[in-house]
Amino acid sequence: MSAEPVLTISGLNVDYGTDERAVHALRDIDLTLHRGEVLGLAGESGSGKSTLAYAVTRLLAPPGVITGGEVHYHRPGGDRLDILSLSPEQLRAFRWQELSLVFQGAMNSLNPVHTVHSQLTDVLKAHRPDLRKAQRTGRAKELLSLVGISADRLAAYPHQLSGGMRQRVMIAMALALEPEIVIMDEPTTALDVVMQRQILRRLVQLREQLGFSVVFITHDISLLIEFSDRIAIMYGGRIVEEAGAAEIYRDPRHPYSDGLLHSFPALHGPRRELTGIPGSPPHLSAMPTGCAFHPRCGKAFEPCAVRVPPLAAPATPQGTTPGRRTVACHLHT
Amino acid sequence: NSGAGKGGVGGATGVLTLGKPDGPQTNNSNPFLNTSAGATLGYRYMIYEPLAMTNMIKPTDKADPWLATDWEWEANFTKVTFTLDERAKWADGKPLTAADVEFTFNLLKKHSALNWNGIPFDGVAVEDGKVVLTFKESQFVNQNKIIQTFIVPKHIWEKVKNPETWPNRTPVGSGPYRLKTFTPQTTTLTATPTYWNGRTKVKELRYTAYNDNSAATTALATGKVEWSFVFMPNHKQLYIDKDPKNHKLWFPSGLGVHGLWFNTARKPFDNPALRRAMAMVVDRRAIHIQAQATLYPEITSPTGIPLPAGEPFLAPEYRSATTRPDVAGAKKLLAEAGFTLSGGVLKDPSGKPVTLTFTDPAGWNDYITGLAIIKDNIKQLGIEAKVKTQTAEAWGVDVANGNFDATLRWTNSGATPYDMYQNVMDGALLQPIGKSSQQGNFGRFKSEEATTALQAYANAKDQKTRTEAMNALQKIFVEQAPMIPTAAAPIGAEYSTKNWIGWPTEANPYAPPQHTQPSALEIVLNLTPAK
Amino acid sequence: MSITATDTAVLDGAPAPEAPTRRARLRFLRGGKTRTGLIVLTFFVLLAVIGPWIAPYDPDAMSDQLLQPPSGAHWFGTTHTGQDVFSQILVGTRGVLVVGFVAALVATVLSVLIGVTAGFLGGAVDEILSALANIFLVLPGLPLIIIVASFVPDTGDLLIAFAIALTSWAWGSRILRAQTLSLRRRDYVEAARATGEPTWRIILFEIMPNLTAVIASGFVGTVIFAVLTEITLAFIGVADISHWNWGTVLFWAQSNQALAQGAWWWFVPAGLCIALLGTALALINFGIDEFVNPRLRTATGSSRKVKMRVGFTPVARRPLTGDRPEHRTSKEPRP
Amino acid sequence: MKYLLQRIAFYTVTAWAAITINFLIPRLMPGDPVQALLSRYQGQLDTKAIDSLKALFGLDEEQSLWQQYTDYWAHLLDGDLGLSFTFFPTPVSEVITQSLPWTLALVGVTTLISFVLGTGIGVYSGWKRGSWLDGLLPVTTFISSIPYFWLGLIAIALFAEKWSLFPNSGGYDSALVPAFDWPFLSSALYHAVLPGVTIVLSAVAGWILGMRNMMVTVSSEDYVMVAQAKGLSERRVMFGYAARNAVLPNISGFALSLGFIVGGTLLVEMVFTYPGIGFQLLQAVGAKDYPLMQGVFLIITLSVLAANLLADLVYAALDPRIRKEA
Amino acid sequence: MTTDQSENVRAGADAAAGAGPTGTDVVLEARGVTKHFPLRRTARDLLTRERRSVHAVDDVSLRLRRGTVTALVGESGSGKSTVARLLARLHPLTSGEIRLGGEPVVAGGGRSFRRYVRRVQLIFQDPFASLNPVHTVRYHLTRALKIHGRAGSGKEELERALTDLLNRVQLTPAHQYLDKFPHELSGGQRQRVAIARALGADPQVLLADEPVSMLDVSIRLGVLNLLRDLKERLHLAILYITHDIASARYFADTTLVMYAGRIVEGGDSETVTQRPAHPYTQLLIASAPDPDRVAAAADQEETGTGEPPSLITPPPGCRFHPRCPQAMERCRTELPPRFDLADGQWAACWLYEGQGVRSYGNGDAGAKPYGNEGTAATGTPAPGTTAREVSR
Ligand SMILES: Nc1ncnc2c1ncn2[C@@H]1O[C@H](COP(=O)(O)OP(=O)(O)OP(=O)(O)O)[C@@H](O)[C@H]1O
Ligand SMILES: Nc1ncnc2c1ncn2[C@@H]1O[C@H](COP(=O)(O)OP(=O)(O)OP(=O)(O)O)[C@@H](O)[C@H]1O
Ligand SMILES: [Mg+2]
Ligand SMILES: [Mg+2]
Repeated sequence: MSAEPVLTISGLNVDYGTDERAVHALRDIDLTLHRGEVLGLAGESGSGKSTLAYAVTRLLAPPGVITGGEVHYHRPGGDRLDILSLSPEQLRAFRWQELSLVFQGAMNSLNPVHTVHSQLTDVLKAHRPDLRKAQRTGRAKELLSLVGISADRLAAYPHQLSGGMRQRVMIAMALALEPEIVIMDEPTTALDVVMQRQILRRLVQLREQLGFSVVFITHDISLLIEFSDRIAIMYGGRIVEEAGAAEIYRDPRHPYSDGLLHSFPALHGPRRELTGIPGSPPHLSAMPTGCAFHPRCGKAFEPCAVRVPPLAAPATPQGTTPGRRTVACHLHT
Repeated sequence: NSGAGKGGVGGATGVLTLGKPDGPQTNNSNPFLNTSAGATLGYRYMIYEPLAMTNMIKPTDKADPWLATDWEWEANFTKVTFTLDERAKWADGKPLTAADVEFTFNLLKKHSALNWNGIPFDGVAVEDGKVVLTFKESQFVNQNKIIQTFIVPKHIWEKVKNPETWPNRTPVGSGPYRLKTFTPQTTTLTATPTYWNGRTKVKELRYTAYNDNSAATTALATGKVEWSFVFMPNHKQLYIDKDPKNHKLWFPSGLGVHGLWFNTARKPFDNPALRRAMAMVVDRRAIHIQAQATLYPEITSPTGIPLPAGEPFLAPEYRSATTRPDVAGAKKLLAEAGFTLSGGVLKDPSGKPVTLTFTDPAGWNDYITGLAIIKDNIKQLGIEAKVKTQTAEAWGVDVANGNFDATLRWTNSGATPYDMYQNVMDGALLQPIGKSSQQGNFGRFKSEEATTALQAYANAKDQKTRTEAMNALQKIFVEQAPMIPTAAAPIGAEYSTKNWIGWPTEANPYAPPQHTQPSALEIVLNLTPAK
Repeated sequence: MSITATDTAVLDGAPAPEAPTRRARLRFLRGGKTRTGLIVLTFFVLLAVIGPWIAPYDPDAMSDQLLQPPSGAHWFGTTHTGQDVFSQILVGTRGVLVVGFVAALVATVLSVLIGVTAGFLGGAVDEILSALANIFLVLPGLPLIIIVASFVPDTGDLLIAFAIALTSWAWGSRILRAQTLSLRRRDYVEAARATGEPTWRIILFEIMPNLTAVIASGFVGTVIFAVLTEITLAFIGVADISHWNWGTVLFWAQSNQALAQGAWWWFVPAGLCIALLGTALALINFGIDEFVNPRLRTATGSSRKVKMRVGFTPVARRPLTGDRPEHRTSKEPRP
Repeated sequence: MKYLLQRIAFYTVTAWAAITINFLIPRLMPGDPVQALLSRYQGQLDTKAIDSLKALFGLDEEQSLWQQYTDYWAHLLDGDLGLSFTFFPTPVSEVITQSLPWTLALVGVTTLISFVLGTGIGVYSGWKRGSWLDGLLPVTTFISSIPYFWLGLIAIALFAEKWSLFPNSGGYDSALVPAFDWPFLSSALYHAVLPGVTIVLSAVAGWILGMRNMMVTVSSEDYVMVAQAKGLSERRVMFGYAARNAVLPNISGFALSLGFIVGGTLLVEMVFTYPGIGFQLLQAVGAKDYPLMQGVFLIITLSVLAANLLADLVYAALDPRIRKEA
Repeated sequence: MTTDQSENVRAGADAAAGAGPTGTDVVLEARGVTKHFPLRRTARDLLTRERRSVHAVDDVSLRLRRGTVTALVGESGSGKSTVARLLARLHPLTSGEIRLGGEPVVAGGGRSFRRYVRRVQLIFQDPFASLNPVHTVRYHLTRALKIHGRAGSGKEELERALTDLLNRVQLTPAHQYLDKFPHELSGGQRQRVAIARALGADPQVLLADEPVSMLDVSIRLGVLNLLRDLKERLHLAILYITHDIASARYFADTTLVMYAGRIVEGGDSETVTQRPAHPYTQLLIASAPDPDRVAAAADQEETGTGEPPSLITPPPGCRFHPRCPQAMERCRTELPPRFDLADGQWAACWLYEGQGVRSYGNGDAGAKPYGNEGTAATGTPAPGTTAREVSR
């Protein structure tokens, strides 16, 4: 897997609201997505995962405001595109062409009054104006078969499809222009495990064929560990740990990551002790000082309540050198 | 206004525009149906002609001959003979003969729904080319109604199966106009070139229906309509001042009145003294000015007979009587009758305070204002009144059933004051409260003398009996005050002399100026372009 | 119309940690619009209560001051019989508000009874009640009121109010039925049933409270409708004009052709009062609507500093709020 | 298909009930038509004339209500609406045919205009929330709170009487005969300006607000966001996605308002002396003209139902979710 | 509802429990329970005189025992919630029987219904939807107590009962939570309030319908621990419905697997999850995310594609056969009966014909004998071992 970055996020800050009651939802996010990789994003509900996904494409619903930082997209050739300074027209051209999204909840992501065909082709119409009608229809059929839906479903309306099919249509749509990046925000919450696995397996195959990068957001840590190359853990609007999937699973460094990994039972193997995480997540408008996790952290010590730990490569106590991993914890500085 | 400029209205083009605030019409020119557009707008009088033309504002004058050159009543008014004008002919060129007249009277006799005036026709015959009508009773009080019956062509009407529901869409009459176009909004008549009785200068008549007074007033003020009759709250400002030189109005009175009807079957209004006292304090002048906007002639005689139209009928004792409010006199009268005034509240002899509720339909603005004034007036006697409005239908039912305290209402009118007195006081019409009385005596006025006097008047064989009966009626009316007359019922109109002159005026009262009266034809024939 | 989209919003009530009390439910009263509306409405309610006492003249009393333009003595001028227009409007406020609120109350009760019953019980009851509501929706309103009003010879305020209520409940009941239908299958209703709550308690305590915003909004809407209808009725002369209300004032003004006579003071104030009252009620309704449907809250839209736009998140690289992270400096250089 | 049948069945039942009520209402009113006629003509009707009128009106026989009801249906199914009392003996159908076109033309067109205009402005102001268009809202709210007749009369006082820009009354110039020629049509159009503009003014606010609210609601739906994410053109997102979905609830509102075209025009016709069916109805009520009243009610009821059915179909055409049967 | 009556019922149940150690441990039992939701008739149906319905639950039998957790897993729409609602008597049964404490439950509303819900309580799937947003925690709990006559007399006692309830679900200190509205609580807290409400009736059976599906892993754990605690301390019989098979393994004693309205497999949780017998269970387990599979992820074979069956016209025979990689001819026509395997595990699959002992109602769950015995005996022996290998 190449280490060439395709999307770099640095110092990204996002607020909801513009007045004094504004909620500071993302704080100094630094993240790099590499070409061809699956980057998993996990964290407690409300930790800012969706916010991050939408902020990158500037699709935050009002009152979201990006208040700082940079987002750069790297074209395969090497030149960078500063997404935060694009004009609406440039943004339109950028979107879907280079970066597409699969939104949370397929039920509401498809326009209920247009056919699948019309929704698949209008993106082609917008971005590939030189295609003829027949070509567009052809491409739409191709896309559907890519996700295992027969072409005669093109004329169907969303409500005529099952949840799984809708989800697959969304995925097909995301791949319509063969973008470099696909962001998927909890794409399978509504599905049962069988369907979920079918879809994800399809996606992995397609990634191998087409070579795009994926940002994969989910609550399901098992799923994440299984399917992603790298995982970033978020807590309270910050990324607290980032590492290869296997590393995180075997050796979480941040106490929160550790807690997460000890909160879900495993289906196979020996029964593990489940410890969980005590306390409840902080509200964004009343964030603890210092490390946001310290009130719930069993290993907190005096700097935790005072200083925000930077996201940095951990000091390696055992002398091992675990690839490119970073963690934001005073225990590891 | 735009319409006037574009429409080519005016003497130069020979068009006369008329208007009425009665809402859209339907295409119906049956002259005998009061629901037809011809009746509502009044154009039936331009198409069909009467035997003779009476003058409502001078009911005692002899009528002008029209289709009949002469008519003769037998002494006791049970037989009349018409001599027809030989020149008369129908618009389709056929001559108008005695057969047509005979046919017409027989038509009315046969179809009582067409016989609105309820004339009790008996014998209809043609003798020597003259038409002879005979009756079982004296028709003295109906004489004008009979002679102004309009005549329809036999050759057309005899083919009509059901004249009561016949819309008569292409009316053929003997008059100077025929129907040109009909729309619910506007009806246009055009002059018949072959009119038997001379030529008319007005080549076209345009009747427009408006939905309410205010629209009609505006049309008059802007000159869009030249002839109409609309009640206006302030006619000087709203109409005259818009063109003081040409905008004219004249509201002469006929022999009918508006007045406050009492329910004489209800206590304490069964007490004539109370009614009379109230009549004595009513400020008719204020009503004339504020409620009737000076359009309706003031009632000056306590007998209620409008002057000058009713001058000849006045009883000697009331020749010079007037209707000045007399609060002191009224109080005295009440005191004599056992009423007491304590703390500003009038109590009847049994000690109950006198209060009453005036009712009238909402929207009958002049009446409501009139009631408000009367309410103010009788307060001086210590009587507390309330003005209540109803829908016109509910009110109509209540009045017919005697379910009211007092209400402002009109009376019938006719060639003599008989019609109005009969309407108010006829014991023959008396119905108990709760049973509908549709023709009159809504106040349940019970007076043997009045009933006798009315009968005597109608059936009298000679003038003396009539005069005596009339004098008796006036006395009863004044002393018992079954109703307080507040204003005369005018037969007036607004008209413009901008394009047409020759209108009836106070100085030349040859006809009442209203265009829904039979005499409208006389007026139209009299009009000439204003240069 | 917007109600259709609100059913989820009614319930989910975005978390508002800083408003932990019961008063959160009255939050909609806080908006600027709502407040303006309430102030104006309160003003008119005050007039309705004290109007007759503070009226400088007896509204019926005639004088010789015929058709006088506004002056110190007669603020809104006089009528053709010398009555004081200002006093008529003051005295008339009560009738307007009484009819408006009584009609709205009756209509709301009717619509709640019928709509909620239909929605909750379902089945044949629902079919019948829905058909009933639809029939009333189909029957022409104003003419029907005219007819109902002419049923009884004595057309007082209350009768008019009832006639208006009778013809205006159907719309609200339709909306409430739809809402109840969606609430009926909610888990918490089923949960209450599973807990063993009797049906009447479920309707009254589980479903109804969730409809309050919709009911309130319907109520305010009906008040507007009732006031306009009452005034129209008075204006076309169907109502009892011996009772003063703004419609009666307009009725007199129009039947005396006040505008044509140049007596604008007779015609204009009553109309403006109606429009003001209507606007006030509409503003309150907005408040309720926004409360029902949080997406309509304009407060979360743009501010002066940043222009919000759906689909194009603004970038404002300045601290917008005071609490920028103080540890910005501690950030490590990017790899 | 099933949907259609179901709707038609539903509307048939509603129509039956509404027509029955229409039949009952006038009969339950106090008073009788001849009496009303009398007071209308301040007449001096002879007893005999009254009786024969009653006979003509069909009011003389003592029929049971049930008998009258079955007769009514028999006539109705024959297409016979009876003879109007007020305009006796004009058939009700004729009274209605002569006034209905005016109502439909004026109010129909203005309702359509205000719907299209209001919806259009609503779409824009909902989409561009926070722009200057928001300033329009209080103004439109205020205007929509004004009683219609007041607005109309002020408009007449200013534009017809003070400045003489427009005629104050009527549907066309009295000098003209209705025909499909330019002078008549232009005159009709000219006469329709003032009533039309006032109707649009007072009706447009409701559409703006309704549409704006729906737009705001729909704008935050996921599929709109998806459309933005797809980089579609602004027009496509605004109309194809947001407005297309937001307009759906307004459609049923529009159907309802189509129904009120016929019933709600009374004030317009009163204020502007415009020919039309509303005023006929008021007159019919005033005159106890049962046949005319029933006829007008029938027209109103049927048109509301037809409009609703139409709206249901349009709705189904626009919203595939309704077309259940696949 | 009087306390005495319910006590009587309770006492009766206890007495029965005392009679035998195993058989009478069963508190709630479903026998051949079936639920069909009729569809709205279409014009075509009227013509063809057909009455179509959703076969949401078909012939389901299960037993809930004191102090045990029974998990019910299966794909979306397989009828799990419907089973729970049927057991809670929120829907009328199409056919079958529910027995509470050995007594058949008769249909009926009002008092008898309340007596029933006092012993069987349902916790709804969604903690965000099952609490009325306009009522406080206090209201919800007070009602639960009052309805079942456990509010005591007087304010004080009520307060004590409330505090006690909240303490039981570890929402402490109680006064912090009593006057909060649902929207002021986190998902886990809401879920616990919902459980507290169910406990308010002091039930013997708790039907927990996906109580954790919406929650975070960390909060999820708290709720599950609570359920386990309740089972242990209060000896409740718990039905735990879930999608998360791993959690069933951890928390449930017994696991039942549902597919398209039928229970296809049952047995000890550990056995069912580690050695699934029915091909559907195998597919389910194979699909469940598992971090330990990371290495093997690449060479996973494509299993069980295809859509779930329509419940309006369910496939004949075994309902899983259209998706089953091992489907045989008879699977298409004959409904497989239940075949008992080792360790109390059983599966309704022809693969196991002749493998174990046919059972007629003495198993862990399921009492009613399945039909078509006649054909059952003639089936070909199934390659059961292959099936086990698939599941490693
Ligand atoms: N419109 C808004 N106004 C205020 N705060 C908001 C808004 N939208 C989101 N937030 C807050 O921002 C934070 C991050 O939300 P986000 O949706 O990104 O969380 P998430 O990690 O995706 O959670 P989940 O897993 O539940 O989807 C949350 O605390 C949320 O409360
Ligand atoms: N009230 C109802 N009317 C008609 N069909 C219903 C009803 N309730 C459930 N169903 C149908 O019954 C089937 C089983 O539904 P159920 O909710 O029991 O599934 P589930 O296993 O709980 O699914 P999930 O895991 O998604 O919660 C589904 O096909 C569903 O559509
Ligand atoms: Mg999210
Ligand atoms: Mg479920």
